[in-house]
Amino acid sequence: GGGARKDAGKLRIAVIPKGTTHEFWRAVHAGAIKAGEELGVTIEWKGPLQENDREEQIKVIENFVTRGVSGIALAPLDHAALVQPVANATRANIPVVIFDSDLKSDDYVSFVATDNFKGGALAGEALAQALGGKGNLILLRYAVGSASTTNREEGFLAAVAKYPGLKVVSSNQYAGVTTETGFQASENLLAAHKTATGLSVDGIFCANESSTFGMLRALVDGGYAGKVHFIGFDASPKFVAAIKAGQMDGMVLQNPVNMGYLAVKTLVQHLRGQPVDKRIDTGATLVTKANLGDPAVAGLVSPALAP
Amino acid sequence: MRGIGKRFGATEALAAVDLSVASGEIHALLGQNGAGKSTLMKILSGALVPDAGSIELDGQPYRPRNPLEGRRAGVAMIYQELSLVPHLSVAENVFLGVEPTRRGLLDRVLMRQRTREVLAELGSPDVDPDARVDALPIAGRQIVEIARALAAGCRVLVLDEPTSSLPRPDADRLFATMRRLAGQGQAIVYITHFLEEALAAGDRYSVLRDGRLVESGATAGVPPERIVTAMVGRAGSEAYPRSPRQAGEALLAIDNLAGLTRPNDASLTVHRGEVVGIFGLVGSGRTELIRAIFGLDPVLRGDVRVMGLGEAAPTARWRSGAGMVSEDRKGEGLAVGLSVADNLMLTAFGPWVTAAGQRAASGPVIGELGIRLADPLQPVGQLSGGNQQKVAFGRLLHHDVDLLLLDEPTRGIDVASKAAIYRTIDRLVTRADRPCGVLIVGSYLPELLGICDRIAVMRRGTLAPPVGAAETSEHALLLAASGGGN
Amino acid sequence: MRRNLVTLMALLGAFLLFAILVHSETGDFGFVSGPNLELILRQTAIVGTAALGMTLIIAAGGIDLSAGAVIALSTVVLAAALSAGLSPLAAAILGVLAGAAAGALNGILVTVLGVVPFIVTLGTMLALRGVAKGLAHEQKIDAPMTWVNSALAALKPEDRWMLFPPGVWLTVVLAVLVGVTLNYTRFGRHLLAVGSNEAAARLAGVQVGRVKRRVYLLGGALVGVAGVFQFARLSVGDPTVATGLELDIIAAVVIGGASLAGGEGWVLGSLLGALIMTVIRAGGSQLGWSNWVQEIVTGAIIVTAVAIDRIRHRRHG
Amino acid sequence: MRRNLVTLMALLGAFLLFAILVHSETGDFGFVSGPNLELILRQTAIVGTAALGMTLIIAAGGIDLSAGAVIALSTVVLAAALSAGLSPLAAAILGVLAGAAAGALNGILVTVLGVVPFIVTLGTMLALRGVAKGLAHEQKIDAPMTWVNSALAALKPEDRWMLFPPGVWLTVVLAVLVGVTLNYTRFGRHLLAVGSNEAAARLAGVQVGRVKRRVYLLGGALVGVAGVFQFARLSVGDPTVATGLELDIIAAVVIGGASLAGGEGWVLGSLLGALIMTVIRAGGSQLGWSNWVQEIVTGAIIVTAVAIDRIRHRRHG
Ligand SMILES: Nc1ncnc2c1ncn2[C@@H]1O[C@H](COP(=O)(O)OP(=O)(O)OP(=O)(O)O)[C@@H](O)[C@H]1O
Ligand SMILES: Nc1ncnc2c1ncn2[C@@H]1O[C@H](COP(=O)(O)OP(=O)(O)OP(=O)(O)O)[C@@H](O)[C@H]1O
Ligand SMILES: [Mg+2]
Ligand SMILES: [Mg+2]
Repeated sequence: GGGARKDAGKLRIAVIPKGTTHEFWRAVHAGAIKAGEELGVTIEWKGPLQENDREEQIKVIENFVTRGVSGIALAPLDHAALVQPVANATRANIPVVIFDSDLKSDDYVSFVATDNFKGGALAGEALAQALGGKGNLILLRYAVGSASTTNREEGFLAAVAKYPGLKVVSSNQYAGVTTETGFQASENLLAAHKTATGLSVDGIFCANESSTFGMLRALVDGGYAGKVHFIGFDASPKFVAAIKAGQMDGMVLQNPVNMGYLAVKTLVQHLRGQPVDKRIDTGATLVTKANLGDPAVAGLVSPALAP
Repeated sequence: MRGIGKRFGATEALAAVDLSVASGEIHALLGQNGAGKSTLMKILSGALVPDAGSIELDGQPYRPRNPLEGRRAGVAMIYQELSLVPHLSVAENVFLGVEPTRRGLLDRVLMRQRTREVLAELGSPDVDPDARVDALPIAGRQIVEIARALAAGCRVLVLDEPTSSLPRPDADRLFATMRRLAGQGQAIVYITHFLEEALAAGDRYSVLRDGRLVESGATAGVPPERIVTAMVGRAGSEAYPRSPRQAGEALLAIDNLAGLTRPNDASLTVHRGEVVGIFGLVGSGRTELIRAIFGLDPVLRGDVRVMGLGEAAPTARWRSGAGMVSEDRKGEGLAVGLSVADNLMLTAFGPWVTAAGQRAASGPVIGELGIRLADPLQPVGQLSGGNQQKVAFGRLLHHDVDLLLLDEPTRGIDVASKAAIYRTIDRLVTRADRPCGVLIVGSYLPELLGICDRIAVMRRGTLAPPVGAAETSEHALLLAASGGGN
Repeated sequence: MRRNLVTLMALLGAFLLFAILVHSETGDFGFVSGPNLELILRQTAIVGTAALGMTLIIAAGGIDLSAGAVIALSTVVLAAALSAGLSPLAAAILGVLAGAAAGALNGILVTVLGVVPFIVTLGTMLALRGVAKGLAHEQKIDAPMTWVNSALAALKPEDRWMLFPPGVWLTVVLAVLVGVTLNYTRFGRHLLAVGSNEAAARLAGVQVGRVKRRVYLLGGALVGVAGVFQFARLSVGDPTVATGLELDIIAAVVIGGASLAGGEGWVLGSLLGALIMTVIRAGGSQLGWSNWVQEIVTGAIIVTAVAIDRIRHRRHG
Repeated sequence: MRRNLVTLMALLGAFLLFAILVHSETGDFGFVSGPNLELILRQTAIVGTAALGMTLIIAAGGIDLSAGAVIALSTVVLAAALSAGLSPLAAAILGVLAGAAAGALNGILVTVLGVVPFIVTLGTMLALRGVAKGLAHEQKIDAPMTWVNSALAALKPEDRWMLFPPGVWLTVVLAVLVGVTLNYTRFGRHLLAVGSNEAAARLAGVQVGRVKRRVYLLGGALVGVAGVFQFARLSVGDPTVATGLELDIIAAVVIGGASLAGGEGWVLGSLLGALIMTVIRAGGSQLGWSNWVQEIVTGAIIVTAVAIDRIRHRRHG
């Protein structure tokens, strides 16, 4: 941020995502910028150097605290690890708004997020409906220790557990953090559930963008796409095309733009002495072929991205 | 030692060897390259475990499983391949494994003081106990190695070719020290390829041939010829062959050459059809001179012309027909992981390399130098030290160079093999078609006088003009090298 | 050759073991089916191709920690070129060239600065991943599907005559070329000499610096091909892909019998080493092992494979 | 000493540069403020402590790629012990012991199997991370907040007299101990001898295997301490933490002047090396550089720092 301190008096809000590469965070960034422009505050956007690096995210917070920003909006990579840095920030009179994922503490101003458990359950319900309550399911998990995706995975499992006819045949495999590891894990999972005629699996759920991407590639590559019900999580133009082509039943979308917007807005309201809610839900939506055309859904599907 | 046997894969290095050394005796262990001398002594020191046989020390059974046990039992050994730790200081190397401590911490004062004493005893008081060993020249390292064995204080001292890099005065001091130690009741085993040395310094001798003990006895009055016969199994041939030579055009010309530290000033010309020797004390800068000529070290001042080519990198030197053998075989002479054929042919591969082609190309060289090996495609590291040295020399034959730059090329080579190399040198400089020129660095004067046409002396980086080998003597050369006693 | 035989036996052993385990689990011979073999080969192509380059580099006494980053860079360059409208062929060539350029950079830094390759490539590992992220504006670059993507895709029924996807065949062809280069050319000998004893090679007239630069260039180009394969599988340019993959690649080469001290390298062995690792992953995954069990087994196998080789080597050496 | 001086100069140079850049950006001297210095020290403690162990291992001619995984394992063990109701002290000791055990495993594998450390620790890197994930049931282990967590927290106003948090002081104390061990004990000399020329050390009667096992044990214990620090910062046992951190640790040691070929290591240098990397990251971050720019700069600095050292070294012999 060039010349940050030079326009003195203006509030400076640090927004710290979990990573910077996924489209999701760029949409959050766009929302934050929108709020910044509306409210006349400076947004400083900085994620950890390596995705999923908690230690690095702590360093980012510490560096912002040392620099003395007005407030911090944080998507914690870890519900416990970030407790102390947040407490330090609060002690240094820098209020913190948590967004996207929860923090095990109440040292923050407000928690602005999708209810991930609900989002996963949404996918589970949809698969159950599509299968008529009967069939074999695969859950390809994302990565060890990621709270929001774990919530989605648990929500999904809880939803399908209500249907005695549904059987989860694999839920202990992880996609890992890169697209290629997700792809390989998917290929191997599918190979393990292959029969002479096709797959012994009827429904699949993946809990984030990169694992959904890997699974979609594996389905298309293996010629199974369209023959098995598949619901993913998070948005990507590829997923939209896949839904249109009948390769995916749907995807659960959060509202990242709204999340970024509300996170900054809530923080600024607090800084300006206005009261704010402790918990703000930004909503999750199941996007299918049927509702793809809705204008509200279109805004979620291709959200405004930060430059 | 009784009935000692040791195999390395297919090679039987030792077969039922008996050896006994009394306390107070200096025992010379002799034999051709690969005869098994080093192997036998490594078994004594604990570095190798024998396949068969037993050892007694002072009447007690003695079975060292590693060098530490050997050292604890009072056996100290100086290994043929220098075995110092380059990153540590001289004093630390001398005391490696037996460091004195005070309250758990190193007693550096004592280490330094004791090191200085031992070095002084060996006639090298100028070596700094705190210098890092990798900053020392080869000869300096050999002194440290000897100092280590002496400082240890032992009952049996084994020296495997300790003088191969030492100049005469240092070697003489070493013999005096050995004598003194023997006088104190130590048993000393001494391996060398210098027969006169062995016969002069030793009380008794043993000769190994092909892993078997073939002769043992007192040295007094034994003619060297007899030992040579025992070593090779037949009568030795003429020591220094020398055909009539005809000097031709100049191949190498250096003029007031100076390198970074050494040499300071060297001028010399080597012609076709002649062998020029360079003699000097250790550290006089002979190695640096050769390296600078060959493009391995930077030239600070002066002119170099090799085969008409000015300053150039080693690649260009080889291309123009000059070749070099380094004194440091392990460090830069050979790629020990590669095969014998690879090493022989390294300077001159065709674009394509095949096993059949390599066997064919390396055969003649292996034959001419009598390199003992199982297969040309065997890693060169598996050969005995002397045979490795022959491979390094053989590279020049394969490349068919016109100018040979040889830095101590016969170090660690047995008498018969040395003769083979001398014969080859003689053949190269006298061949009718393109006779070669040879520049050879040596520390062993009889050898230089025997094979060279002219000899130049290097002293403290300055090269004196060469004199005809026939017009000089060992005495004169030594005097010139050591500065006439100043 | 003997060396490669040992690696081959290890591969067959691992393969058989998993075939039996999968059979006892599922009652069928799915693990030895054609499609599963094809799957394993397709998953191996990336690490395998990169391992060819790494074999050369390790045999020459070097190492390349930047390989994973270079693969990512290559996918980004390729995707950017494709979305800029270049032909698939031109884009793929650019991807390979990006790898070669990275290799050239490594080679120049190693020879000119005289810094050990571990550190040089640790630095370029960070820097080149930074470059990839910068080029891609810190996101994935989508690219249109082209024939490049079929290089490592499962074969369509009408292409069954190929037996394996073209990318697998390309890997085989490259392996033969690299093998010939290493074992039957002057450059190969010089490379091994530099890896075995650099000072000796220099004295023998080998142009050490030039040989090293060529080795890194060639190695980089092969990693660039691996990057093209990676792109073919994902159909996106992803600056975060292949993080940590360099260690898999190095492990493959070492399981294949190369010594990290330089002076030897076994092309076939490296490919077999890459296959061993894929077989373990695919087998563990298909058996439904937890990831952590898979990681433990992979780690144990890497150590064991090399240990067996060393023990054998010690006996016969 | 001279060597450490060069590293110190590099550190001061980097520090000054960022101080000036931050000043020109923000108009204040925030980068040289007390809190920022404390911040940099706190952020360095983990890599710094692990680098002490790595210094010993590298000086002995080894390498430890498993350090990151061992840190993760140590946090998991500590957290599990805490949640099982052990006292914070006992739990912290268990964390260190976990590191020591991992080091012992590395040492035994290296000496008994005779496999090069790179491969052994590549294998244990995978396997120990698998163990950590298994122990933690593929989750993070939450643990109650205890005094352990204040080891590297920002100092509370009432603790200002300490100047730096206790973890930083502990790092300093450990550095002194390791420095004394390396330079003033017989074990230290034997360690360097093994790293410098293993065959010669063996012939001189050094018990090479035992020395190596001790070095890895000690190194592992120090990495275990780094794991305790990591836990102190995160307050969870996290089996995925510190992925790839081993490369940072190795870079710190090499920037500090050690040679990967073994035979030398500089304790103070390694700490300074770790500090240099923190300064670059903290500086870049506070200047608002993009991640990819930071990565490029970090990579370039690693190479440059080592190159300068090598050039200097070449000149002075
Ligand atoms: N580590 C080894 N592996 C295989 N063969 C070996 C090994 N060490 C020695 N040999 C073989 O054992 C035989 C005896 O070797 P040794 O080194 O004892 O000879 P030497 O008498 O000391 O010769 P030199 O005078 O050349 O030093 C040789 O044939 C040699 O090739
Ligand atoms: N005992 C010593 N201690 C320290 N430095 C020495 C010693 N002897 C020689 N040097 C240094 O070594 C350098 C020359 O060594 P070099 O090996 O080139 O000499 P050389 O005449 O070739 O002797 P060598 O017979 O060992 O090959 C000089 O710079 C000299 O200062
Ligand atoms: Mg010998
Ligand atoms: Mg010399």
